[in-house]
Amino acid sequence: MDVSRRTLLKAQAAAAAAAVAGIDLPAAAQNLAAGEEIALKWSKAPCRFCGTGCGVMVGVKDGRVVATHGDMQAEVNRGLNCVKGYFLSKIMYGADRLTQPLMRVRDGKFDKNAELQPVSWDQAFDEMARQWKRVLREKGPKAVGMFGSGQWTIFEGYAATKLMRAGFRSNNLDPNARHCMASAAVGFIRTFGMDEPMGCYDDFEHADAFVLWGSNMAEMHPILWTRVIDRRLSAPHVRIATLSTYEHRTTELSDQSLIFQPGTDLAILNFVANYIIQNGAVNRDFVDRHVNFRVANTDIGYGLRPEHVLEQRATHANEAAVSQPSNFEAYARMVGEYTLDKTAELTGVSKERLLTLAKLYADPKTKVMSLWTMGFNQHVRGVWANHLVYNIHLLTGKISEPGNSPFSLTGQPSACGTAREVGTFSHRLPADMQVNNAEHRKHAEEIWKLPPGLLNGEIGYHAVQQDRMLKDGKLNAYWIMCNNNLQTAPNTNNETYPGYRNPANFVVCSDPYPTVTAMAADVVLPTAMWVEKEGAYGNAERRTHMWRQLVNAPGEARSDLWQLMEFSKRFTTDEAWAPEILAAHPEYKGKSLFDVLWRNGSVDRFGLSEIAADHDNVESKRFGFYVQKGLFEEYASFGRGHGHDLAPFDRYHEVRGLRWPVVDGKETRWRYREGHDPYVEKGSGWQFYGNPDRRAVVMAAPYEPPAEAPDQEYDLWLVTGRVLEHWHSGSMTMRVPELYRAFTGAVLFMHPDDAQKRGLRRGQEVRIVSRRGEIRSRVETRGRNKMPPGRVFVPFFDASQLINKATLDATDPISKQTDFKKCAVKVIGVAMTERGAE
Amino acid sequence: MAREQASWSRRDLLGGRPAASPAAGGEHHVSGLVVHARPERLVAVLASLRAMPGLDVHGDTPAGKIVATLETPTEDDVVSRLGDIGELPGVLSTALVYHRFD
Amino acid sequence: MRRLLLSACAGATCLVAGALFAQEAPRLTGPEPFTKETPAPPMQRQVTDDVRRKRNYPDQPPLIPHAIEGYALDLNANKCLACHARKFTEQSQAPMISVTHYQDREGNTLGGVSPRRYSCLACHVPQTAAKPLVPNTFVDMDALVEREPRGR
Amino acid sequence: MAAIARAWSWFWLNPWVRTATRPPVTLSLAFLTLGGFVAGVLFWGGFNTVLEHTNTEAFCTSCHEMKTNVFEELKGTIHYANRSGVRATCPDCHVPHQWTDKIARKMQASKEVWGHLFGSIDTRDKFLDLRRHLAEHEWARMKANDSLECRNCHSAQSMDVSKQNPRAAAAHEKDLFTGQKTCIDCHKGIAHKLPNMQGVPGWQ
Repeated sequence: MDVSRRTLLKAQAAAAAAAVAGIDLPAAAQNLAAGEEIALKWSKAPCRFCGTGCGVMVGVKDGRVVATHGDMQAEVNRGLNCVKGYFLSKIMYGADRLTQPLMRVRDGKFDKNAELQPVSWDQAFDEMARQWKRVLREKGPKAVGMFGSGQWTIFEGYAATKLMRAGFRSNNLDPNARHCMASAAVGFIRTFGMDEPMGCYDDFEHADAFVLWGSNMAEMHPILWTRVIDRRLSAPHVRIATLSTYEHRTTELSDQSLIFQPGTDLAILNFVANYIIQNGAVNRDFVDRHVNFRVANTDIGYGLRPEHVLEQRATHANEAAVSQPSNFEAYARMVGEYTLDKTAELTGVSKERLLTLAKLYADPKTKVMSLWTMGFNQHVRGVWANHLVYNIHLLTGKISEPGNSPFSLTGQPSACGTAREVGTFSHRLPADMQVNNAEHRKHAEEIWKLPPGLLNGEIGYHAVQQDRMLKDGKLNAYWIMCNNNLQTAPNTNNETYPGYRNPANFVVCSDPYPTVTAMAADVVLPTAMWVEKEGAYGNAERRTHMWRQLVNAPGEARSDLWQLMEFSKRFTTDEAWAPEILAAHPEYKGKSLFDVLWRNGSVDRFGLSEIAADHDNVESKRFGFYVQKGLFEEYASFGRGHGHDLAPFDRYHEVRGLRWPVVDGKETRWRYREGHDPYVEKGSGWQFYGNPDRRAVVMAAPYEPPAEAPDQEYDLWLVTGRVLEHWHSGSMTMRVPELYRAFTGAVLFMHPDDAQKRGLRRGQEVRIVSRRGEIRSRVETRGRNKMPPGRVFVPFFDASQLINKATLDATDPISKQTDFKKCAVKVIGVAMTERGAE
Repeated sequence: MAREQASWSRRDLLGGRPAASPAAGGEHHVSGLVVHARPERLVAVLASLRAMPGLDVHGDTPAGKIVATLETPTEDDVVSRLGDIGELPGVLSTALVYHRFD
Repeated sequence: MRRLLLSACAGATCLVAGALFAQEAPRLTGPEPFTKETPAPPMQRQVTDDVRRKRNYPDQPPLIPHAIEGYALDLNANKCLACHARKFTEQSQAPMISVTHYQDREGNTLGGVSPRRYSCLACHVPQTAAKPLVPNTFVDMDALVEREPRGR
Repeated sequence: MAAIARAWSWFWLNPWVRTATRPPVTLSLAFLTLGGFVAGVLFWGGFNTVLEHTNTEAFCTSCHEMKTNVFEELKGTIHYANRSGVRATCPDCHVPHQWTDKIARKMQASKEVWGHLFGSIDTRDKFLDLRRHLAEHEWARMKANDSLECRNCHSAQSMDVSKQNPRAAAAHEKDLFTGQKTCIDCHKGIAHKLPNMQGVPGWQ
């Protein structure tokens, strides 16, 4: 090894160690003999991908990210990243990064049927403002909308919710998190009166058993999985049970897998509850003191369009969320129907495995952590599934203490921090408040320093409804930010694409890359991503973490925050607000939305001097004040003192995140539990203080069948999902050569017997056809997913195989979250159909 | 290990780096360490560390955190040296945060 | 080659490149128009040449240059460790897993591979021979130090 | 006791039995010899037909235990589907081709019938519990016969190491061609999943 290389490596080693230890090395030591040119500047940031929230260290040199590694100080991952995280350095450098706004222009003017052309920011914003004003004038706030993201920073989500609800007076704001964990969020609110898990990742090191209800953690949350496996292999008594509709990498590493008929997990959940009751394992003291019983309305439909026969037939399609008070005896009778025999027959799971599972929960000495993601949430009875797992934990009192933890995992980096806590759903305000609650709106108007009565009390369109309303011409000015909905929404051929191309609509898409969605939009805005801006995310364990701007975005790309605030300059209150509000409060007349929303004395109260000296901040320099700090502190005032306490802004730049509520500078690891949660009174043991009587809810709900099931013609269950190497629609990971080569394209995972029956073999091209649409793919009979006969799996990351053309837009009728895991398809060899056509 | 052919970039070839590549058994391991010592024993620990072959101290804090690099010919040496450091009186923990070999 | 691509993609030309690639890469931008049916590209062959690939930066996990199809990685057996664990490397002549893998969450060095590192495939992945859909303009630190073009 | 005596006399007094045990009085010696030969051919042919029938995958997988466990696992492997379409069926790997070995293996296999009748692995979990034991049997058998069934298709003499990837070529040169090791020493778990490998040489 030559001397300079050796010196370089030593310098890197020392710098990495110094970054971990939090030591500023003297320049001479840091650079050793080789001089300044090899010194990297290391800064912390959370990973850009999933909801795990791993910490990474980002190495910057000459304005470019040149290296990343797992942050040893981050409690979440302690130095580990998954393969996606290790390649974060390359996600910003795809050669087709968008660097200029694009608009469909012909002869210098906007034309929906023209091709996308480069334009200036002013041209793009002028046309957008013209269209927004026209729609507001002609149709009012109900006709403008925005589809946001659980990948927005907290600041961006908060700015969006203010701009939409207060600026445009519209609640047609929903995040793509609706597709992702709406069922979990609704389940939390209905059970505990407050959103998000009571436990935290520390439960991994305390649990004796892990039960995974529809979560392929080994691929989708690889770093949390390392903590599960660490625990399993370090303590021989620990057991992992995984429930799924097919076998995958997680079932391989589980002590037992329970492969059930799609949708019948509800029956298994009720069977476990029944077993607990029948075998005297109910913690009567806990139940008597901390639990209320309710019974849910049944036969609640499938969230399809109201004219659909399944909705017409359902008795409670319009009262899906309604429930009635009940009692233990009635609940025990209801779950009593789920006997071992009946459950085994309905689900296809062997009796011995059902019993082994039930015993894990029933044994008072076994601390159980239940984990779930999309298997539960993307489910036409997703809210019920969430309820039923809480039922088990509440019956046994296995909740809110180290290792006893029902834990909902999230898929996006800030599904919790931005979509849920900030309240970017069509029915929510910050800190779990609701738009249809007059008190809550009043509170928000006070904090936002806005005239009383300004906020709209009508719940807006949720994600799937937005697509339907675009198609029907009722939603006409639409901004898609930080997501790729045309690739990820259900039934896109019939329900999403027609709305984007509807001549009555004007559709804007903000994205760093030319995605499927961007290519179908009328205006495309180039967006700064990840460490090209200062940001904050909230992960699945209530951990809020922040990062600073480390590099500049390429060309004219600007962050979503910059775009939202800049766009607000183009509107005055007279153009956006109702005349009677301005008449009653003339002091707001003639002001720009920028002034009333951000120059309100609270968002703009921190000066540029507070920005860290060695970091740039494009947004703050543009607007003249420390934008992120102002937004954060105003937002934090919603939750402080109400169980959602956040620490002061600056502290988050010092630490590797903190789990809220942060009271007296201390984070909370287990909520609702005396001794851990400062909001719980002494002597009470547990208090579920989100509900007025401080009790949690056990909700009785039965098994009900999925919206669509295989029949003679469409004879296979289609399950869609992700793979480890790609994240969501692949717009970042498909541009990293190593990740692209690791999983090069989508395939149809299928049982070899199913392939044989159709005259197919591995690698052959097939059509996957549903009643709604079809795509072409290739047969995979091996590999990581082992499908039982009758079920197939297709990942959705590949834009050349848009499997969501085939999926069904059925949702949970309560949470409005789509079921991407269950619809019926048939599979035909392409060679055969082409021969047949000749 | 001689069988394993490292992949050389064009730049490496131009720079003549393969000529300087390790001969059989000539690996070179560079590790970055954070050693946490009791603050009151810091001086003694630093002295012991500096006496170790291949070990360079790059910085320390009054709280007892020490940044060091370690150069060794084999991977086993890294492990055994980490063990040695852990045995030093006054050392609370040793963390390997960086490891690279050519 | 990369140098050429870098300068080609510098500044505003990136946009042109973007539009160009967009047409050739339905895997990134989807079919044009959206409703058009596109044939499924053939499945790609795995790289199995056993040649180590250069890392983009020191902390990048090495890629797997050989086939791993059918390799057990479950609670019963871990085929990766059967060659790459320290005690088997003499026999297998495979690269030994890094010593960072012998530490637990707290950074204590263990006598064997840490259980948290058991899921090898979470970080180490095999590769196909597919050509990247678009070039990636990432520049590694060696290149920067040697004063190569800076890109945009 | 009396019941046994009664059954005994009933048997011997049965007219069919009496005819069958009486020496022939009207048949020629030639007929008897020839007839014996023909009967022998028929019997032998029948025996072999049945034996060959038991040597098909269809027969093996007619048992639920084989079908849902080991055969299901085989389907995901290269020995079931591959480039050229040449595939291995159960008996290719698990039944010796030599007659004496084959009969010996079949005698052993009667234990599997016993297991089937008494349900010793009639659920997945029971099978998994016994898997190490079952696998060790096969490993021992293949180790003892120098991986005979592997070699029926994969002859070491016919290997072209230049067509193998470097890793495989090096291992074959070092261990296989020198007779140090036999196929099964390294290639365990290639057609079915592995049992718990704790303590098996060469495994963590």
